[in-house]
Amino acid sequence: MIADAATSLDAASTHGYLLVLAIVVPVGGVLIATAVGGRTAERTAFAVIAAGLILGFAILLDVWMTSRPLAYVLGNWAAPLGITLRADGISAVMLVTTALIIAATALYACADFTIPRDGLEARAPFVFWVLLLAVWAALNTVFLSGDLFNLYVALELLTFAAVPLVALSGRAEAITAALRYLLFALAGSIFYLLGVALLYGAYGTLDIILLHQRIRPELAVSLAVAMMTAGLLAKTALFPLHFWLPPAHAGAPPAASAILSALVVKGSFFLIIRIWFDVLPGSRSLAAAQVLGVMGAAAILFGSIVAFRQARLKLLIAYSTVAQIGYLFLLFPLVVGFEGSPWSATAWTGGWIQLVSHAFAKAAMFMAAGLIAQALGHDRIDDLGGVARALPLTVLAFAISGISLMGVPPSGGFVAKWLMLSASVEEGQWWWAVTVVAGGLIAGAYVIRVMTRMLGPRLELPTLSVKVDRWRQSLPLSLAICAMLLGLLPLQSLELLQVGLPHFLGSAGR
Amino acid sequence: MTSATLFGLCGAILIGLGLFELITDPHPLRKILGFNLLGGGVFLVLGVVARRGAAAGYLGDPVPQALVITGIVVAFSATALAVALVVRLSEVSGRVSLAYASSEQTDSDGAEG
Amino acid sequence: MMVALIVDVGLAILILFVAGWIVAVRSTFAAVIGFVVYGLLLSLVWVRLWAIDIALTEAAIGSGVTGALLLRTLSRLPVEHSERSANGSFRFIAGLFCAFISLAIAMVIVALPEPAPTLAPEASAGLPAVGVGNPVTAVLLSYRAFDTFLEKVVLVLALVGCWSLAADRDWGGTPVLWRYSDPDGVLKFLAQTLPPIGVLVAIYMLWTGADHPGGAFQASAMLAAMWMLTIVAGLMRMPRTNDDLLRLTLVSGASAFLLLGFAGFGIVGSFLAYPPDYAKALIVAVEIPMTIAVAATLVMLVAGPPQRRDMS
Amino acid sequence: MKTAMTLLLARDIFTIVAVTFGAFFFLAGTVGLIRFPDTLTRLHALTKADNLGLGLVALGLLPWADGILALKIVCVWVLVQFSSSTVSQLIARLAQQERPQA
Amino acid sequence: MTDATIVLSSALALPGVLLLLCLFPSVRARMPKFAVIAPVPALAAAWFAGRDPSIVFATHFFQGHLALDVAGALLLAAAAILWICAGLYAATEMRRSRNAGNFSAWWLTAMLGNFGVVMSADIASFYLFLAAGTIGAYGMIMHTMTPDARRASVTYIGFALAGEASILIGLVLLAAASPGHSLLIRDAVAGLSPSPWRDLTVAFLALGFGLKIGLAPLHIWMPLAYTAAPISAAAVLSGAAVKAGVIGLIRFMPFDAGSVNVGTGLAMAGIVSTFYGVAVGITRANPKTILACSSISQMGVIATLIGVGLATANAGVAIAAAFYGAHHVLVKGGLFLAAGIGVSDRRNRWLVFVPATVLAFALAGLPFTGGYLAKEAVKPFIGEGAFAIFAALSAAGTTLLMLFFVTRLGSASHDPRGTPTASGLLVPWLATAFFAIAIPWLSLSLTDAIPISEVNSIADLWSAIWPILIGGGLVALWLNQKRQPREIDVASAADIIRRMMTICTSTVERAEAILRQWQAGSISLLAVTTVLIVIIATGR
Repeated sequence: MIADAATSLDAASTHGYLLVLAIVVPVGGVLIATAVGGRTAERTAFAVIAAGLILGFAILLDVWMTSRPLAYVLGNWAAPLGITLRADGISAVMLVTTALIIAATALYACADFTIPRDGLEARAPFVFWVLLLAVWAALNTVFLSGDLFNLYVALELLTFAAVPLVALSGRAEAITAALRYLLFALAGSIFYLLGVALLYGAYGTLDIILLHQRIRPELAVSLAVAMMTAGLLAKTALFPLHFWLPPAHAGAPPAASAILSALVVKGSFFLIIRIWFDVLPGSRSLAAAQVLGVMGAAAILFGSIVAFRQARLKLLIAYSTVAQIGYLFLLFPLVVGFEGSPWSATAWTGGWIQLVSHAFAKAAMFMAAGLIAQALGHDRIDDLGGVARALPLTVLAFAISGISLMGVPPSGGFVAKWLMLSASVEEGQWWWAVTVVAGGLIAGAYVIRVMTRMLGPRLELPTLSVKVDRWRQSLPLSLAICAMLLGLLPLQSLELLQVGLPHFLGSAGR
Repeated sequence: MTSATLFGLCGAILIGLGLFELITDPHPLRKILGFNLLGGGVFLVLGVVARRGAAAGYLGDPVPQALVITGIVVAFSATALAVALVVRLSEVSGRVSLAYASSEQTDSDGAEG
Repeated sequence: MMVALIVDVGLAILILFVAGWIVAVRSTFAAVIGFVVYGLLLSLVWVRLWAIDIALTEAAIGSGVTGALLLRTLSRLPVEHSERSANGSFRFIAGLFCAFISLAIAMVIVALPEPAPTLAPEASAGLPAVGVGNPVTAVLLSYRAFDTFLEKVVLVLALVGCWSLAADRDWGGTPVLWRYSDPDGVLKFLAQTLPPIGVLVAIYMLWTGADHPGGAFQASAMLAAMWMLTIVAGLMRMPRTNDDLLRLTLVSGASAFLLLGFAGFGIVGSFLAYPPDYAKALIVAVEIPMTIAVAATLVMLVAGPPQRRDMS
Repeated sequence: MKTAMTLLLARDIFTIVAVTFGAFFFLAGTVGLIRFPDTLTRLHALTKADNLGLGLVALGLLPWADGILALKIVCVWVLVQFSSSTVSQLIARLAQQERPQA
Repeated sequence: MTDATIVLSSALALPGVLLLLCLFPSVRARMPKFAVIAPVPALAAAWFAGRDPSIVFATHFFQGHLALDVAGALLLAAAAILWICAGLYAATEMRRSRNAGNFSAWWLTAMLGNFGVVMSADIASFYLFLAAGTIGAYGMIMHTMTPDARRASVTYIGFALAGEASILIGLVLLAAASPGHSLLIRDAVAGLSPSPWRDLTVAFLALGFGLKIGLAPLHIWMPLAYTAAPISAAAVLSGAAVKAGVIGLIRFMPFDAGSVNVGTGLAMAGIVSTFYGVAVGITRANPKTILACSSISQMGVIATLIGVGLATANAGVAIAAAFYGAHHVLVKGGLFLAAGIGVSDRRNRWLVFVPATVLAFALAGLPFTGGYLAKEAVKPFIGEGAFAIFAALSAAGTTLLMLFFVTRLGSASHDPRGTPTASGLLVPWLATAFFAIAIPWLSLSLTDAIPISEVNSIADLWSAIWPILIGGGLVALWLNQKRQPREIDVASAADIIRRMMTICTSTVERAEAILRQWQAGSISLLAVTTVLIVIIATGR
């Protein structure tokens, strides 16, 4: 009868088919692009992007208006036997973020990955366009699926789409990085699968809602959650499991790096959130949440400092990703154990704003770095002098996203930090506040270091190996401005982000 | 001690072995083998769950069985991709190792295209 | 019963021994051979767990195709003595952790609830609507068809990723499987006589999969094996990776699913839902392209990235 | 009645004997595979023993199988014969090529 | 109310719009001239607010709130005037510079931040404009791109960010204590008194703002920055921008509730820097450096004033501090311009010397100058009793330092060519000097919010004059012993900090080199898994 409860809830939403389309349209794009190849791949990609943007906003609008989660029962087979797709507030937000960033990346990438005129398809363009769509399909599935095993398949889909992007340049370092990434990610996903197996063995269902209703604190659950969390941490590259990330994200082509750093790592993080806040009962392990928070704090400080020490721009940005991921995990100690208090909602909102604003800012940064590297033929930070005069808009984009990473107003980064800080102060966990502030300082250090170089005079004669047109420079700028516009959000918790969250924020429960 | 539990324990040990191989053996191909051992163990756990779920005239719960079949195919795809990476790596660098070519990755040239 | 348990214990010990040997043995080649054995033993275990479908899949894909893939790889890698990690303490610590994790899992498995939760009743209750007799097939192609659909996409992606590792100049070229010089045509003879039977068996598996153990994966593995045999014997030529027909074949499985899903939208009003009375026909109709697509993908995955443009 | 009993008994005995011998041949073949010095002799032991062993096992199981199943068993035996002979032949040639003096 | 909204927002809108226009290179090239008029609306706003002492309030400007009270109006008016004059100066100064456009982009950013900080009434926008001011200042300091400039800019931004981090913590604590979580500064500060972390909050804020105004020992960045920046930039930074810290103290210190500990600490730091600035200043040769040290000293006086007010829970110090600060804005800005012009041009060297000397004495509080009024304004708080001696000594010290500056002015920028000074430089300087003297009187006549005893008895005058005489005597002594002032590297401390940072960061990097190996990474995967298993299994 619990199943009936779930189905009655799922049957309630009318526009559920949007969820299917959000997944199936990119998949269809992948299939068409693979089958036809040639210039079609690129064209398909843009067609899909147009459709995907509309779908994403439609879903966001629906969830926002009804402030109820969307749901769709696949094949009329209700859980526990079948698979249900669900979109709550955070899924909707992630869908739109992903759509926007992928669209910008695609526009940015057409210059790098045009199919040659002669119609003969070339390796890099074909692979890029197919995998771009594949990443999108996988991410949407991760955001929408309500079934743990289906999420496993989506996770693998994501990995298989991301790894070749890392190796796309074909250089030995890139391939090594990709191999490390793949092997570590495989270990992670198999851990996750083990957890799924144990949960099914204990409760005989894979549906998230049903599990949430049936689950009890017992050994099987503890082990399952521990394994799943650890595996997903490996895929999210939380310190100290980050070793694969910097070379992988720095070695990929800029467009790919933008996708990987901005979105792909967030996919597995999203899944951790699902498990911790949707599957687990209200009584979660506080100690474990503190451990996650400690790892996050370590990531913030460590990653920022190492980023500060880098000699290469792309590596610096990659390490800053390591650091920024850390902020996301402060969400656990700030929310777990404070359910119902308004401060958990504040921290929750802060965490998600941090995620989204970092996605925009980091994509913009990688794109900007890519343009700079193309223009100068290198990305050695010490030799960046005079770039500001050569590529003003690009440097501006880098500066704005840097401001967001530093958490200086007006920027999404500032709003996020403010919310996290006030939550941690209110809850008396001041040590997280100290970490956040310190992280912001070090972030300031590495951003300022790069900016000082960029604004500085050119040491040797200008050698613009490639002319970068203004239109292309405007893409990272627009993303950076998105990150900044998030700073206009009010400094309080947003209802939208709590839509469909079962229990813990008091307001807007399921 | 039913045979299901027996194979479940067997699976647990296989997981440990596979994990050990995946982590400690420097040779990438051996790591891939380790991953497959590990996968075998996990599938076995899932299969045991299926066997214990025997009901309604079936000798096993069909749902986890289907999951295992899907899982085997996914694991094969992963193996194929990883193997291709290893081969390509040895073609490009002449080495079969996860260590970075020279002085860590800092010399990876950031300039694309 | 007692005898059966003894047999199982022996089997378990054997598997653990082989696994330990794979971990311990120095030569990678030996390890790969050991892995094939491991796969076969595992499929025996599946038989003992009354999961015949899995047993067939494991033997065909988990052991067979994977083994072929690994051996093919070994022949491509330079024979280098893999530097065993001299770091003994590292191995020791890792061993401790692994042992702990195994222990934890074992504890949970022993403590799994009785009676075990199961979906078998629901699955069998749903069978009439699906129209097939084999519940596993029902799960794969109806209840959780979305998983299977995504998993087809996973295969395609793995292949794209594999191809993406070709050199730029080789793009669109032809992958190279073994080519065996065979003067007195024994292999050729085998490759001429075996495939018809193999194809027959594959079709049989596909058909019987609806009601009895067996189904698309096993059939496609069989097809793949036959195709590889003919290619190795030189009777057929590897297709170019930019060949339109090949590309269509590769995506046909997932595409068929997609079409079926939209058909469900149109007819029954739900994605991936089957109209009750055509259910079985539709399922088989999807399985046929799916089988061919998976077979092609398996062969291409074993063959690896395209190599030389001038292959003809 | 009695004859039926004896027939059944005979079938049991036949099966037991045949399968036992088959198993023995497998064992012998495996021992040979492990013990013999070089590829060709190992191959010799393996093929002979295994074909015979499999044949005996199949033969022993035949009386228990009704029509289609029996056919399947025979098919299995034939196919294995077929492929194993071919494969062993190929292996043999490889071995010959790799012989130092050949 | 609505016209207030218009006036206040336009004060920020004009610089903002001009800043956006900087995106177009063609406009950017001509921006130094346009930038001159940018502060005019701010001046209007100050006038508007200064007329009626009732607080002018503009609500909801990007969910931010703008307000202007008399204290703010005083500082805003002085700042606006200085920005205009210095802008004129900059237009001439930047004529030869290659990237004048970028300079005025930074200029406008700093201006926006400066005005915004004075006018913002809610916590978020205050912090926003504070950050904007910092970034703009950073750009201006870096402008010449000499190694010194780079070092100075990096040191400056480092200290500034540290200060803002401290302020951010303080603001978060403040907002947490604020009733109904209103982000209005008034409500938050009012609601602070019952808060359990009151002293902590105030301490963080005081620390941050103290760093902003260069209190010793957090002053290291100041001489570096003002020496390295172009003249016009140094003028606005030392004059106007630094007052962001002052207005911060005025706005955020809970004078009604008071806080003895923090107040005392602040006053102590203030007294120390008052004399430390003088002591360091008289060892410098570069006039700009001397002026920077004088800024340290003057900010010390203001800090002392506010600290006393905080300790004695006396809200009256706010307006006094604002008045004192407003005077310092123009005097210090003007003196920097003078230092920039120098006295190389024989013909109109007196046009530099005489006003500079007057301003120097004004800073020391010579009667009938604006400085005298400023001293009078603060006298009720730090002029009586135990503080009388402090006031006198500080005045003496100021005299000593400023006269020393005037002498350095004569000797330092002495180039034989004697190039004629462009009138584009002279006019702004003279204008600033004039306003420096006039504005305090003007504002006194405009508003009666400033409590100054109108009667100037002989005793008062004498009490103002004798420290100046002492100072003059001291400078005579100091100059008579023919000791060439030697340069001491102010930034040595900054370098030490930098070196320490390098050490610890390189340690972290070495750790990373280990963690980058597969072995370490995978082991930590196992470790994390084990820890999670144990904790979650035992934690339930």
